[in-house]
Amino acid sequence: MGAISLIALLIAAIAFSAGGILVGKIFVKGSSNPQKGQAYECGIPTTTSPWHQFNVGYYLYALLFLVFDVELVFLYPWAVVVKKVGMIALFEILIFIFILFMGFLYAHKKGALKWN
Amino acid sequence: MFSLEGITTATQDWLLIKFNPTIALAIECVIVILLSISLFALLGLVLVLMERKVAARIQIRLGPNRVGPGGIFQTAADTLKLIMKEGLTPDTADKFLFNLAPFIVMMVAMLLLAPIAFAKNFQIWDINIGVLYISAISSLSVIGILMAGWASNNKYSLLGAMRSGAQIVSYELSAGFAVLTIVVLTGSLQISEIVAAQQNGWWLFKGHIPVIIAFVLYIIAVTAETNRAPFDLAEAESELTAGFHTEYSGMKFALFSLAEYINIFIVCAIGATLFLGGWMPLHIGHWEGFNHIMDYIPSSIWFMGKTFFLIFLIMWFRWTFPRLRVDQLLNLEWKYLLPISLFNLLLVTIIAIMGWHF
Amino acid sequence: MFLKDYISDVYNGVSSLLKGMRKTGYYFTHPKEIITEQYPDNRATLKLADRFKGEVIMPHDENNEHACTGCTACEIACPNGTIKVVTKSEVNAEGKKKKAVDALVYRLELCTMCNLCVVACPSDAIKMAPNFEHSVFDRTKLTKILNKPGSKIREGIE
Amino acid sequence: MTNEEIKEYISAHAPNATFEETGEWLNIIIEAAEWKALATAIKGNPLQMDFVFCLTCVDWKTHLTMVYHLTSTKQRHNIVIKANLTIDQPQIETVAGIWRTAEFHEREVFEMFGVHFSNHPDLRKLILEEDFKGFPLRKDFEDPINMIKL
Amino acid sequence: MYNQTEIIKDTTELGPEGELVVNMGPQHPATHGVLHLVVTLNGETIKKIEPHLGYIHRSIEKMCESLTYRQFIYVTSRMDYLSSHINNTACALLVEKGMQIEVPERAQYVRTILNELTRIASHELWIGAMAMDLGAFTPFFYAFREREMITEIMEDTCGARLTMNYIVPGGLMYDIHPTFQNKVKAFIKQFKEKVVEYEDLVTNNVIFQSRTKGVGILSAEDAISFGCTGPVARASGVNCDIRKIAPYDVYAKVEFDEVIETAGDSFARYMVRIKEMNQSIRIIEQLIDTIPEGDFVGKTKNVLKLPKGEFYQRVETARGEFGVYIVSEGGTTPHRIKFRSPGFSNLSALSHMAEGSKIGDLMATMGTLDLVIPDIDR
Repeated sequence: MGAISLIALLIAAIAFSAGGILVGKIFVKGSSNPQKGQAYECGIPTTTSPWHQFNVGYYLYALLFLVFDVELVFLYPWAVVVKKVGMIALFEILIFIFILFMGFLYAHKKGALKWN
Repeated sequence: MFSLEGITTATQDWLLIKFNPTIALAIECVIVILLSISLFALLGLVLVLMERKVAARIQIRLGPNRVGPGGIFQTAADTLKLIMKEGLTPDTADKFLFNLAPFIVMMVAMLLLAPIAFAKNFQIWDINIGVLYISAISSLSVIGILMAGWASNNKYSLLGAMRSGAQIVSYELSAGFAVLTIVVLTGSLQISEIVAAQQNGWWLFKGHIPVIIAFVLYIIAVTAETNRAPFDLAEAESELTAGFHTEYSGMKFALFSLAEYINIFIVCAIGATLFLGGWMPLHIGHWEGFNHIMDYIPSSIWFMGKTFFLIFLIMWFRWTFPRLRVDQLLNLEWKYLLPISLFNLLLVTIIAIMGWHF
Repeated sequence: MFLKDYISDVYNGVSSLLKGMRKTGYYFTHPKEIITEQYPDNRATLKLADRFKGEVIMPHDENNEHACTGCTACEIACPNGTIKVVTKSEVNAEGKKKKAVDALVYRLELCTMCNLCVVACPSDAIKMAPNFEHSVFDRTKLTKILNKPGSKIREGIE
Repeated sequence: MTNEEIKEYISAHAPNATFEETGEWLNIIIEAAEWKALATAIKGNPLQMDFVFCLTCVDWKTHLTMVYHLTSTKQRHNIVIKANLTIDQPQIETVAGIWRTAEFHEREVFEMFGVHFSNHPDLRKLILEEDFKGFPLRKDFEDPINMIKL
Repeated sequence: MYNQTEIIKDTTELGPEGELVVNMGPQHPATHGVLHLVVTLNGETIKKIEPHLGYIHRSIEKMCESLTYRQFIYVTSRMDYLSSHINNTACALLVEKGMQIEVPERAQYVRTILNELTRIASHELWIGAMAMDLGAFTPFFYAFREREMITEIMEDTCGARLTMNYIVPGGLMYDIHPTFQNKVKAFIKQFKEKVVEYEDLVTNNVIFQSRTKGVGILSAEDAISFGCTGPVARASGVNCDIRKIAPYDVYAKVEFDEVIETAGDSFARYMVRIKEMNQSIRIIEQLIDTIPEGDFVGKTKNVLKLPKGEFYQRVETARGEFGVYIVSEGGTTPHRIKFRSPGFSNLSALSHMAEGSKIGDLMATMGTLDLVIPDIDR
């Protein structure tokens, strides 16, 4: 089958999830209670909202990831042809990885990979 | 001999004779939908039971043994219970995103089924960029988790989602590099060609130590990508109660947990395909007799056997190791796995170019 | 030097993890080590320790006689008011009026199984029994009268 | 150090202190006002009383008594220091800055006996609810709802 | 209890920039009970921890003021339920000291053996629970297998598995079970075989070590200042074993080492407890074959009355120094009774230890403090 199978799979996913939730909705008579709508925080009413500015720690990794993920995307076509092209492809990618690795070492030296 | 290939071709031929191509395609789609839904349901039931049984055996206890013989209907009963539970949405949550998140996670899991070769010529879509497709789609699942964590308006969920975001994107790299080693050796992104390249032996045995290292890296990385212990920081229950799905209940929770198990199945299936030859029986070089005997075992059983072996391996990890801390987790990836996998990729490239592999 | 440390780090880490996996793998492959108690299934053969403190009982012999004199020593000894002794006056064979137990009320829901009442009893009328299946649907069932209806004190116990 | 030496040292720093040696350890009864200065003095050399292993209060109906059990982890001598407080306005200087364990113990005494520790860094209720009335461990405390009388 | 509109109003409020106030507990899988910590976070880093106690405060001290000296002993089992035997011993020792009751040697030997068994059982449970806090579920079951043998010994001899109530002023409630010695020996044999399993699964595990080494460091000065005792203080290098400082029962007669580590981190606290179990085994081995024959309880009056005065008794429980302070007016009940519980002081150091570390470290720190909430709340 071709790309149409993806649409079929999407329909399957939605049907599966929605079906399950709907069956629950139909058969279950819920009761209403103001406590039920409360966010769970170990049984204590929440004090501050979590929707505000957050520690930067995770974002540095996300940035680094972007760099390396782009590299990975470049490597895919290279990986397919490397056997046919031979040694020259290896040297080319060595240069490419070397430059990236220098960047990685720089980030490491700068402490981007250290928490806080 | 039982073969899924025969059934599919027979069905396809019959459909094409009976109906015009468009209707035949539509019917095929319906069959795919039904098959994938039942595969999901079945996998969910089997994997949860398997996890509980493996955990029980490792922890010197019996595990579920009340519902049905040996407890085999336990998960069915649990699912029924989860369906019958009231799905709560917190008043303060972003209701649209909150309800959308489980759908996204499920869709990603479902889409990943497309290029997997379950048996010889039994594949939904043999896309020529199969491996790339898998890494592209699988990186989408983090969106569902982030969405769930953010929309819940719960601090545990938010922390869990953030952790899982950082974790999944990081380990994506090592998984990608590990996959690339096989692409380098095979020279193709297509799943069927990768399997065919293992006609005379699996890559794990053909590719010397670098491929074994890649295999280990792959297993570690996908364990982290599927948020499994010892990398289950997104739902570390001793720290964040239940992490990103703290607020989910009933069927919505079931969908998250089902998606987790399906994802394990998929990454293990891909691992089995890339390193252990997929549905390819155990073939050793030129031992024709041995290879023929191996061929008598249906290819679907070979595939499932290898996949479930890898699943067992991942479950074994979970019930043995303590959980890492979030900064150690990222350290492990950026300071150990990533440099090693980069170096390993170069090694494999040299092997591939020089033709040193078997 | 750095590389050597790095490699030994990785090696030690991986080998320690493999050791752990060998241990759990051993138990996975040895179902004989399983220690699960088969509780409701082995009810018939379940043998509790003979000293197990499950509840207070008052043993009666075949003549429906017990050894309780109604002296209320157990009631005094009890730290949390579990036992209440209701006494009555009884005329004995010699025509003398004598205090005797009417009802020894025992409230299991208050009992902490501390055994102080058994130790305090001068005539060994009560003892601890190894019963532990106490769950009932009605809490009032936990208030028990230990002396059986129509029972009386055994001869010769003062 | 012997009890005599301890007595001598303490008399020098708290002139109004009286001693009692009937119990297991040396008891020293001091004025509440002298406490902070004495505490600083005995924490350092030569007594090195660096460990408060018990800090509590006793209600004598007419007055309250703060009881501090101290020991030295280096010289292993124990002393008990007592300070009488009035029942209407019990107040004593905190020693949370000298022995950090006192911070929690003083908070407990504060809510259970109503002793006010001046200059305590964080004198709030630790165990009871914020709006709880009364001091449960005092002898005159009556709780009509949760009776624990037998 | 809480008004809904109030809650919605509250959650819309924002905390200070970049700060997140999270309640951990009372309904949290890692707090082992109803401990409530208000944790202020900056990202994943802990800025402040504020314990809120009292969820199971039963005012045992007030209750004991109306109980006689025979009765109040059993209440102390409900404080630190994992070392209930040792708590009971402390109370009995205090009454014996106050009334000068002679305790027969046999009772002293049995008490000591049972105390050490209790200590092992408590540490076994702690290993399992702590490994679980760090995300390893399996050691819990292995630890409980050994602990089960101890509870069975307790069940045979004392008639209960957790709150034994076997100690009375003057000795023991009844004599030991005839199978006691053999069962203890069987336990020692199995324990020695199986305790090495923790090495593979926990001690040497690289993840466990990186989770605990250098985490939650408590210096010796701080440990003393915070009043920490037991394995927590000994891991920081403080000599504080009451069994050595002020020996009771037959501890003066047996040979054992006080386990001291100097690192003061979570791993040191872990190692102290592991080594302490081996020392406990050593003590039991010395005593089990030499239990003297004789009475198991000394002569006591029917009604116990402590003379007027003040009494204090310290013992070493699995968690640290447990003290009983009784002010007696000469009656049948104490005038004031104070229990100095080790957990309360150890908890007060938690905030100091965890500040600046990650949430994951908080679990390691809290796990190695070995908090038992009824012990803290009393």
